[in-house]
Amino acid sequence: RAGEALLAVAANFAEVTDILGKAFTARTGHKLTVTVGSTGKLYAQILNGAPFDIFLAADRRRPELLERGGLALAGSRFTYATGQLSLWSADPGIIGADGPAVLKQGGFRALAIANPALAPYGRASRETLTALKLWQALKSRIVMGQNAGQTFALISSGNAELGFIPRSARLSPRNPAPGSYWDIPAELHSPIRQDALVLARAAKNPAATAFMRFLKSPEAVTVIRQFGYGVD
Amino acid sequence: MAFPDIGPLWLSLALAAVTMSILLIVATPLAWWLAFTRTRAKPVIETLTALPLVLPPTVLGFYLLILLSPASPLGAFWVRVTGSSLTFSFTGLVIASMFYSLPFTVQPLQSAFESIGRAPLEAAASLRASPWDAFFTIASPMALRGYLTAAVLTFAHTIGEFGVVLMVGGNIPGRTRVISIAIYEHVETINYTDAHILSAILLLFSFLVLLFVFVMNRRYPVRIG
Amino acid sequence: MAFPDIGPLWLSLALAAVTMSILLIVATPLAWWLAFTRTRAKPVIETLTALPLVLPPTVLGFYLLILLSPASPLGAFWVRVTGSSLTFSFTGLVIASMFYSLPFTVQPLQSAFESIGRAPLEAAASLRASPWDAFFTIASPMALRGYLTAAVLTFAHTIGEFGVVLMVGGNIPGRTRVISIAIYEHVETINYTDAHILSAILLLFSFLVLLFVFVMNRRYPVRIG
Amino acid sequence: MASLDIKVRAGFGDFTLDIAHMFELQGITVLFGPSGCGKTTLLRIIAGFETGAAGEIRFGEEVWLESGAKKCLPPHRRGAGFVFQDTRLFPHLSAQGNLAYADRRSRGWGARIGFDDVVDIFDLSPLLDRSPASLSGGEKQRVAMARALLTRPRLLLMDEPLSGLDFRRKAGILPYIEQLPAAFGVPVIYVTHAIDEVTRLADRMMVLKDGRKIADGDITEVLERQDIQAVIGRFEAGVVLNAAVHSHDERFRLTRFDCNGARITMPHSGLPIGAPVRLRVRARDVAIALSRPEGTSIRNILPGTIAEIHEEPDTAFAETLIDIGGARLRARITRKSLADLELEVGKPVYALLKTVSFDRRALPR
Amino acid sequence: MASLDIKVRAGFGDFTLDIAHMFELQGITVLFGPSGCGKTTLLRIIAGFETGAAGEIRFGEEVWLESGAKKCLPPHRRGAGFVFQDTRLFPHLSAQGNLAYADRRSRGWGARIGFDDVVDIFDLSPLLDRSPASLSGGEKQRVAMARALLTRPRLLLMDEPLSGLDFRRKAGILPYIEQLPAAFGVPVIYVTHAIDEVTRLADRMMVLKDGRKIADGDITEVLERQDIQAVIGRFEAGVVLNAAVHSHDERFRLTRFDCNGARITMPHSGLPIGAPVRLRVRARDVAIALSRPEGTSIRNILPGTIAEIHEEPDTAFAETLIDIGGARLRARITRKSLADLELEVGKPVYALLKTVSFDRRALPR
Ligand SMILES: Nc1ncnc2c1ncn2[C@@H]1O[C@H](COP(=O)(O)OP(=O)(O)OP(=O)(O)O)[C@@H](O)[C@H]1O
Ligand SMILES: Nc1ncnc2c1ncn2[C@@H]1O[C@H](COP(=O)(O)OP(=O)(O)OP(=O)(O)O)[C@@H](O)[C@H]1O
Ligand SMILES: [Mg+2]
Ligand SMILES: [Mg+2]
Repeated sequence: RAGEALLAVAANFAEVTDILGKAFTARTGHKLTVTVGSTGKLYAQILNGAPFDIFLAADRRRPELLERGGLALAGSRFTYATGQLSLWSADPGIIGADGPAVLKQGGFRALAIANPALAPYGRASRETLTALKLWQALKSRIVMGQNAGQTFALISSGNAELGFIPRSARLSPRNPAPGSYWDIPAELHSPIRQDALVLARAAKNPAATAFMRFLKSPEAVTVIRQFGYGVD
Repeated sequence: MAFPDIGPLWLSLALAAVTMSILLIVATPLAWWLAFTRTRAKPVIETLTALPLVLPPTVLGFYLLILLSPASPLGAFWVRVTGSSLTFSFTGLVIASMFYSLPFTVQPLQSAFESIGRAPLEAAASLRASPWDAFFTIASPMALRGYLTAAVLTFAHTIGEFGVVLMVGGNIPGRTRVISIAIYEHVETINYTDAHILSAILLLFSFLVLLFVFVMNRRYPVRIG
Repeated sequence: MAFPDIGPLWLSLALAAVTMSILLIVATPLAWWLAFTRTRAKPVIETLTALPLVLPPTVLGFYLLILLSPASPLGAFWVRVTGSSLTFSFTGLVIASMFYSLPFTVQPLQSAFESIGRAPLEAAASLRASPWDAFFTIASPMALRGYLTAAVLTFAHTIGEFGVVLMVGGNIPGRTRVISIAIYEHVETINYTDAHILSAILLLFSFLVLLFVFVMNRRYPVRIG
Repeated sequence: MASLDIKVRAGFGDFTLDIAHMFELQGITVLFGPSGCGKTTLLRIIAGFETGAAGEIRFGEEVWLESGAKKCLPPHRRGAGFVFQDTRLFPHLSAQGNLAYADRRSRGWGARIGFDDVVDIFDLSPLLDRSPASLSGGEKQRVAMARALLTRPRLLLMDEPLSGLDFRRKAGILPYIEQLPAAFGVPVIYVTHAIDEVTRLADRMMVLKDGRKIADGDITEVLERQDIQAVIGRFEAGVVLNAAVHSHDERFRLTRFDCNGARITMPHSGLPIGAPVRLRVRARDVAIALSRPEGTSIRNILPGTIAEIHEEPDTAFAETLIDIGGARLRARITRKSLADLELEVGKPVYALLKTVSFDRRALPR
Repeated sequence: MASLDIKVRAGFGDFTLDIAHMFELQGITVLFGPSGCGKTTLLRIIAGFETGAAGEIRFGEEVWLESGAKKCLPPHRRGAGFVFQDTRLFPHLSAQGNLAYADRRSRGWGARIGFDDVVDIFDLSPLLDRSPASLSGGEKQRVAMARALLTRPRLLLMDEPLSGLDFRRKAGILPYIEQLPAAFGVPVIYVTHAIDEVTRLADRMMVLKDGRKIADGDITEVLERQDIQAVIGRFEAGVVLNAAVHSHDERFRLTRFDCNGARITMPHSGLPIGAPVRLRVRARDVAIALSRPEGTSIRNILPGTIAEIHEEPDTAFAETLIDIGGARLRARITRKSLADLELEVGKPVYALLKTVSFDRRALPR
């Protein structure tokens, strides 16, 4: 009686989803197919009839819009993770114990952030810089990736000496260079709440509801926390 | 680290092969008409065929998504006739890719037909060949170089393109997740090892396919002039 | 709702124009050589020129990012010579776009040169024209249709492409933020109205540019055969 | 007899072609005229390639063009073979491939013209595997002619097909072209600038100038017309005589013909006694004597009277017409001889013709 | 005198060209030979287009090719004009543009050939604005010739340039080609199949067969050679006589020439008294008489003796050579006449030549 669910996930959470999915299948026998995309694209696809059952977004806004538009299973929406931000450099010598100092000194050519217009991590990065009163000073040196992954690439390839990335990326086993970092205190930016929901078309899909339940389970929460996300 | 799944490679090759084949067939009459028509609207049509190119692929994909969605008249019609939706299906991918790669097929063919001109076709007609016959036996073999260019550009471009496909296809493993999307996704999710491996495989495969085509073209050339 | 910023449009047009111009110049000798060489390596070179196409743009951009980065020998050399970095600059965008659009320029030119053949060049030589002279006065005007195809495909493709450009350029407003990125952003942020407006402007502009090219081609055609 | 009736108009820029004509669908009609007079254009209109042409074309009962009624039979359905001035061999096919292309599409149209025969006539076997690009100018022309023949056409349009061929090739191919109408029933419309091809091949001739027909009719009549001489060239002007085979001299390989009672000797023709023939005599090959010369190698000495004299002022020459029992010979002599011999209309003379100066054309009339 | 020395080899497939020859850089040398014998190939080698050719080419002091030393002067630096068999006009330029293309690049090479003169000679003014695609076959050839001339070449290579032209056009253009060497100092190598062009133009002749030279030398000698007749064609065979202008008859527009003591009459030549000329007499235009005929229009009656007789078995014909005070005339007569007149070697006879049957070529020798 094993079911199947199609899960659409924002790119920053894909790696975690991978691990969670395997555990979920092992636990419940339900099969999970994962599709990765940017939140905006997935949203547009859902509006146009994409056959997704579950949506793990990178923000709250679009899940809210879906819910309001009646495309979500009522009451299924919840915040499955809260993103945290790190200032990171592939070079171990750049960011010292006093994290903000390197930003203030400005001894770099390029500071990478995710596009604030597109990515919640980008918006948080801008808020952080604003809070540090550095936004105006550094504005001209900022380069943008469209999302967390591209921002990471800008830094890890050495094109930008440092930049803001999700803490999950910094902690990822895939990150070959520990480098140097400063984990941004949560007070410097508004929380990056990532919401999940079950789509209306999956109302009768037991696999989907089972996964949502699994996502809230302590087992899942541990994994999510391991990757540097906060969970309420 | 496990070896990455190369299923998307086959899907890509299938998509590229199908798109290329259908496009070559569809674009031929259009290119032919453009090459020989005397209508004043010709430049307008030429422009229109090139226009899909200028939209960013994701954006074109977005508009195609709207156009092909079951909520649209076209998409609804398709659902009524076939029972399945155009978007998020292989068929949808093919249609989207065709749309986007059309100029790569039409332009080289048109310029090949133009450079052949009417003279060989008149000769064929004087040998009792009907226009169809002459097209298949004279014009198309003489335009082989144009077909080659069109095929290579279309094939390679379809393999590599992912913006449109991602939007219309939805990156569903086994159905619409082609290799370009897979690699893209690996890069986006910092999975560089898998990205390198898949890129290498893709490059190698494409290299072999294209090399085969070019060697054939050299070995069995169409001598003209 | 305020009218969207169309600054990126100019940047896109500049990028497309510069890329196209340089590519036409750079690709010409390559296409010429490919058209007339008798070397056995020809199919390999042909394949290599088409190969950048098969990589997804973002992935190609990713590799270019590594290749051009100040940490790489090439990028470091560039920084030493010019004092500025290749990535995140207009120059970097141009290089990346050229890389990606090379096949669209080389292939139509090569096939145009091939269909001209040696005969007119011999005639030119018998009229005391040096090979350079003959190239500029005979081969290139006779290959005009090929140049047209190459220019249109390259121009349109550069306008529309954003994966590579995004990666290498870093989306810096006023410097490397081209219109394709801007439209993409609007779509991603569900700002569909602006997306529609910018798309419409882009389409209209591109339509006019391409139409102008095609009308010119029709009005002052190169009559052959 | 079926005919090809045309009444067509076409124009490009300054040039207008405007021709009404009835081509007999029998034998060979030569289209003659200076370069640029519209010969190729006329052939193209007949074949159906000039889409801008207006007017009517009727091939026997068949309507090929009736621009008033917007009727136009497409070229491939007309069954008209075309030998193009620029050969137009298909570059992607070998010589053999070019021939087979025509052959395969015309199997149903009568087997009288066989593939191997055509290859033989044009001596193409050594060229069959070659690509057109590797053929010499003359070799291309031979393949093009063979290909057109293998279309088994109902009408063959030939545009200067022999211009690139040497004397021997021409001599080898001319007899076959000559026989096409009789042996295969294919009427031919033939464009040429070469008067030797005209006199050798033509049954009828049509002379064009600036897109208009300025003369047409039986080759005999056209060649005799004084006003056409300028187009044809003085050097080749002459007349054609109707004659019949009188007897053969096997030992010396000669044939004697009867022409209005006069005897004319020619190389052995192999024709049956009594067969009607036409003999061409060029004005420049005819000399005049006041008395019958004895002891010369000139075999044909025909008594007649001077019928007309045209002096050409400021040149050395005069043309005379000599009446030979009703037929007329044209003789081109010097004005000095005219004076010395005191020639005048009505004066009895002998026309001297060297045997070998004949062209020959034997056709059932 | 400077010369073009060649010693070259080239081959494609079955065909090999292997020729050593010294072309005198003066006057017109005709390349003659059956279709496919390698004429075009030889011209292309001289112009530098056949990259596969091995051997040596020296133009005066200049080395054009020395394949041993890997030297090869590129075509555009050789200054050799080329009239291609297939014209090769540039399709993207008008007729005028094609001419100007050559003109602009050769201004420094002597102004003796003027743009307007060339346009006049070839009567191109009505065609100047036209695109090559809209020209008739003959019109293209005229533009191609004019273009090659405007290159102001040091050597002009012409590949069947007149094959598509009618009698009158040919007659209009031949004198100019004829004068190129004398008037502009341009030596010409000329390929043709047409014997009338050969006799009209050639100073020297080189006969090719299957890629090899089978005869060469002064036109007089080559045309007299019995073994070459087969290539040239019997009908046109003949001899060339060296003669000098003797006197003029203004009233009848005649010129009398002295040929080894014998008098020959021709249409008025306009040449000064004493000028050396060469007169071509075709074997078929010569008749033989045993006694001097009186009262005929035949103006040239030359006494001589039979020098050689060649009967052609199974035909009507025999060829005789007649010795005219050292010069030799060839006469083609019937075997019947041979028997009737009891001709044999040593017998004194009169050779009869109709005035108009001359070709003429006057050149400073
Ligand atoms: N497209 C065109 N535009 C203008 N004039 C043209 C065009 N096509 C043909 N002509 C003119 O029409 C006339 C007839 O051309 P056509 O080719 O029929 O001549 P032709 O008698 O075959 O001459 P040739 O013997 O030289 O081949 C020529 O003067 C030619 O220049
Ligand atoms: N690429 C090639 N491959 C094979 N044979 C060739 C090639 N090019 C030329 N030939 C042969 O070489 C021979 C000489 O050709 P060429 O063109 O020189 O002849 P030509 O004397 O000019 O004849 P024509 O009078 O017919 O123009 C021909 O038999 C031709 O078939
Ligand atoms: Mg013509
Ligand atoms: Mg030749």
